[in-house]
Amino acid sequence: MLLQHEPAPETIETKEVYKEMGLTDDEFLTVKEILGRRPNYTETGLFSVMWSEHCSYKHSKNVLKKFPTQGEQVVQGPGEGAGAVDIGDGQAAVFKMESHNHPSAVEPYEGAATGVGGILRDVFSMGARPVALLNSLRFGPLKTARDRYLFEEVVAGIAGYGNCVGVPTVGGEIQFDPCYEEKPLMNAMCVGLIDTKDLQKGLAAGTGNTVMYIGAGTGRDGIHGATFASEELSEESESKRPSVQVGDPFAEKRVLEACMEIVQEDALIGIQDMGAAGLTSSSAEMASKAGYGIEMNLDHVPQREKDMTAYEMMLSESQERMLIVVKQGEEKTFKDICAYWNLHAEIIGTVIEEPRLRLTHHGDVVADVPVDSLAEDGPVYSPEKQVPAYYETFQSQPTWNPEGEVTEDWLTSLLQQPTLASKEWVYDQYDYMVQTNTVVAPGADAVVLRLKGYDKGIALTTDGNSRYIYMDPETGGKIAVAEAARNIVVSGGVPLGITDCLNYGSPEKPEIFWQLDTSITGMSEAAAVLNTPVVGGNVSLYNETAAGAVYPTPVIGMVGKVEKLAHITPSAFTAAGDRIYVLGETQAEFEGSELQQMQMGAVSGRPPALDLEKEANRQHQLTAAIQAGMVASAHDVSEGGLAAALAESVMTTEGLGADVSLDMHAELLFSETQSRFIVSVKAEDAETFESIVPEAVNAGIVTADEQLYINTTDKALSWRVQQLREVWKGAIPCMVKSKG
Amino acid sequence: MKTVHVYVTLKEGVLNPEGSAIERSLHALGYEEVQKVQTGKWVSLQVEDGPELAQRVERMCEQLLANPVIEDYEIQLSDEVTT
Amino acid sequence: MKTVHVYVTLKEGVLNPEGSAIERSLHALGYEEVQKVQTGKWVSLQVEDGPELAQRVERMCEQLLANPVIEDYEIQLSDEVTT
Amino acid sequence: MKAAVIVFPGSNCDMDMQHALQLAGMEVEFVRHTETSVAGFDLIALPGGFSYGDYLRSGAIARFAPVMESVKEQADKGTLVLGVCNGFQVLTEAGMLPGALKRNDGLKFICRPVALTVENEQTPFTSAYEQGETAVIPVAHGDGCYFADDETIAALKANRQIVFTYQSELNGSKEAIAGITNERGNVLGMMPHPERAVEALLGSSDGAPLFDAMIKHWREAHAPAT
Ligand SMILES: Nc1ncnc2c1ncn2[C@@H]1O[C@H](COP(=O)(O)OP(=O)(O)O)[C@@H](O)[C@H]1O
Ligand SMILES: [Mg+2]
Repeated sequence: MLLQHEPAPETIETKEVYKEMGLTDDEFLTVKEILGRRPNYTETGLFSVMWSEHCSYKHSKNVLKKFPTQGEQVVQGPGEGAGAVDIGDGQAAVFKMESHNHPSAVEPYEGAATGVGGILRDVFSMGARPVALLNSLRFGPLKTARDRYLFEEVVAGIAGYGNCVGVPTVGGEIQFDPCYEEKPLMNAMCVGLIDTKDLQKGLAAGTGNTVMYIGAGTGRDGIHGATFASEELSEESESKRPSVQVGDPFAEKRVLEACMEIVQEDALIGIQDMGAAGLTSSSAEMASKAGYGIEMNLDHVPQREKDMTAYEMMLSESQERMLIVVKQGEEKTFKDICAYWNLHAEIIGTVIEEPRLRLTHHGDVVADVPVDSLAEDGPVYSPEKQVPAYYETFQSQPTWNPEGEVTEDWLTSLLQQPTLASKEWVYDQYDYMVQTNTVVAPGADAVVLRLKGYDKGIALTTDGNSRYIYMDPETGGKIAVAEAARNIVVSGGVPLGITDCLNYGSPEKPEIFWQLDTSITGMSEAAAVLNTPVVGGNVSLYNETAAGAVYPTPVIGMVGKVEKLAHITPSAFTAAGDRIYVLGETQAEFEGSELQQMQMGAVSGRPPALDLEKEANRQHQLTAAIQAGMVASAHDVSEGGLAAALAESVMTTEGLGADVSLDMHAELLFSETQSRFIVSVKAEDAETFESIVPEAVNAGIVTADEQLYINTTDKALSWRVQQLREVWKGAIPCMVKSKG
Repeated sequence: MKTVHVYVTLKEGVLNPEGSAIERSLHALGYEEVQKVQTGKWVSLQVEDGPELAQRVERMCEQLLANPVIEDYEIQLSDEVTT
Repeated sequence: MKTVHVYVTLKEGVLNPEGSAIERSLHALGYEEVQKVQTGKWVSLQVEDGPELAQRVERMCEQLLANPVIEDYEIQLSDEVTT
Repeated sequence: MKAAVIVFPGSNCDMDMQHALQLAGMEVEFVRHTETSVAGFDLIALPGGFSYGDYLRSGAIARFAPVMESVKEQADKGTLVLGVCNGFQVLTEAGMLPGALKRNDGLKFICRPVALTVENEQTPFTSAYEQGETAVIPVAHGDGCYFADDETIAALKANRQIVFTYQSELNGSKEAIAGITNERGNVLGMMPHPERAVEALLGSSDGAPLFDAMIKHWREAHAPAT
């Protein structure tokens, strides 16, 4: 019964069983060297998951070093479950983003749901109470039944899990592009709040202290999920289907509440969630970080299924589980808390002096390996990089300009492109109000939450335009960070820090590694200039199928502080008679734009340029104007250019319109030049506003007639706001319904 | 006309928190002897009989009625037709 | 030991939007001949056999497994027992 | 005025309810589902959430929680009971309110502010509204489609037990019912979340009169005899 059919150490080597488990020949040799013998099956499993891309970052570790991670606001940088930034009054915002792309491609509902579950645990295992969830999603353009299925189910999975746990899903972003067909991206972000002094760490310290397992039982689900996440999607992943995990948000809610009580106990030494590579990574990382070892008796692991082997228990990715280390003799306190919440709480091991992970099962030692070798000494690769041919072509080809005469239809058609269309169909399914802190709901540039009992709030956003990054990773990377910061700024916040999620194809392809490396350079530069250090993140590689890789898709999750609730600024116009200003000049930059995608069915050329100094300056000026109370509304100009931004400013409010005159050719309305804003200002504040933001150009007035008029040097364009709103709101529901 | 009944259950080994929740509350209600509670869906439909009925229904299950990644299904055909 | 299967459906006259949604999607997938799609839940459990088994299971249904305001249920007992 | 907020495993609007009750000026205590007595309170609130994961049916398992016996006893004695969202579902499952809450007819979860009509302002929960007044209060539910047979609906109407209705089609509820009371009028169940609409900062304070009305009711009951 024991070790049923497990290959012997010799067979593992001679039959190269380790390869199926994801280790390369060289990696296997290194393991042998470390152990001074052949690893057995369980040990091979431990190394294969811990040295998988997902857990070891073997292909990205070196390039991640470029990110700026310091700043006076940083409370916790990369290295723990989540990062944290200071938000004043001794409090910190704890946040992290993580991908669940591969599981969502295979089983979209459960894949997305467990993605939410995992990121929640990353945050509450730090002791912070989760206050917000966001997500960043990418799908094919909803033209096929499969795309629509993936889209509907991913959204339902996010809603199903988050709504049940009672953490509001307050925002995110969704983009659609043919490159995501069959390989959707699902990135989830969680933000929690904590009194900084209560911040917990995942440490297994103090010889003789007790290792306890908390939460739901362990089953065979998700075995090898971590290596699965590090391989390309292929026919073969179909046969790995049962390895998808299934979530139980009700268990998560109980684990969350139990943890909120547990972290208040002085006898708690360390706590970590069992995420990717479950029991293996949590135990090895906690011990390695603390400089100790752990001995575990797997007989005591709560098991949901019969006859589980050591290998299966160590590699299972069953959800809703945590590992804690507590002072010897104080176990009962924790058992009692878990008993109330109807959760397992079992003593499964002890902290030992020797820095080894030693496992016993049915009385036998089934694994005995140095913890650091698992957690720290994984291989690190510096893959080759090569500038892709498409990039060379893009850089040298003639400039693309829009085709045909500008008409009103250009805007109405753009507003129906799924990437620009209203996402109400999506967030209507998310409980974005639970916890009663959501001041600015989804639909604006950034979401804003108030903190009960304080005159302050936090602003949150996720951003990343992968078209720009594909066309020019360095510029695109800068834009991703700048756009996130812009969204925080226009909402009335001051950007504080970043968590990122880096979604790319296979790093073993030199062109893709170049995309990864170059885009990180761009993001790092922007993060440094805008003073938004990267305090955490996640890497998801191998997002490709036989049809090719996804666009390089780093996503920026940003947290900002809203210093006074009075600073909260809506993105839509607020009152007729207010003056409309445009901040930032417009160039003819149409490549990579939504318009180019719509007209050509693809993007090519050079994305809009970005001057970081100019960007920072404008953001600072705008913040100063907002904090002085001189701004009625502010919105950044992004996909779809000024035309789309103006439409959004009137569609998302009731009963208003705008009359705008711009000193430019009509087609420039669709240019996606960076670092631009639309601001509305009360007439009596105009003079002060202009003195704070001298660059701003008065372009028109907010009206009460529900019409949008835009006059350019060659065209007088007008739309009924109600009609714009209808096509914009109707687009996604219509695409989801269309079958066939 | 045939009536088709499709019974959909979670695959073995897939977590079924609903089953466990029901089991616990049955115990709490005093039915302590109840074990192995499982839950699933069923779908019934009426289709015209024809040579490839069984295969057609199987395809419906694969495509829509069940989620083959985590669910198993069983098909029963019967002649009784409700109106 | 007996295995009990309980089939729960919405009462007649209580709208079943899920059934209609499945019917529409089946039609859209090209199974135009499908009619009268109904859906329901089933719960299976194992109980020790005994004199009042049927009544006991009926009580479980009334108390917990079905909501008599909107749902009907049907009980099937069988001897096969899975382990 | 002292209020109890019942906490079931899976309740997730318990703290929101506490916050709203406190803002209205009540003293609030959480009472866990394992308690056997909820005596001595002037209001018992059953908050929203997903008690027991909403497994089987929303509210189906929660109604057997130990504390529910006492909730029923207190309701029978006339104590105010307010069930919001999942709390409403628990009250119907427990038979303390007629009817049942089914899956929304669109089969999707719906979260948005909706306009309600106050259909009966003569209850301890609504006396601070005007008859026919519009109140914008958010909903957030997947199983909010109210169903009762025709006879029950007729009785609800006859007794003026329908307290709130949706102004436009939302989830397939019969008669657009958003909230009802029991016959005696001291138990209110509603799908919309008044506790999410007590501060203008969050978009609406149209839920506040509901809390004010309960306090008014309590004051009147406890007014020194003159
Ligand atoms: N792209 C990144 N940028 C910055 N930090 C990163 C990035 N990817 C991972 N990290 C950091 O590395 C650590 C390990 O990440 P990860 O393995 O995803 O965490 P977990 O074990 O919770 O899944 C975390 O502290 C994370 O914030
Ligand atoms: Mg994690």
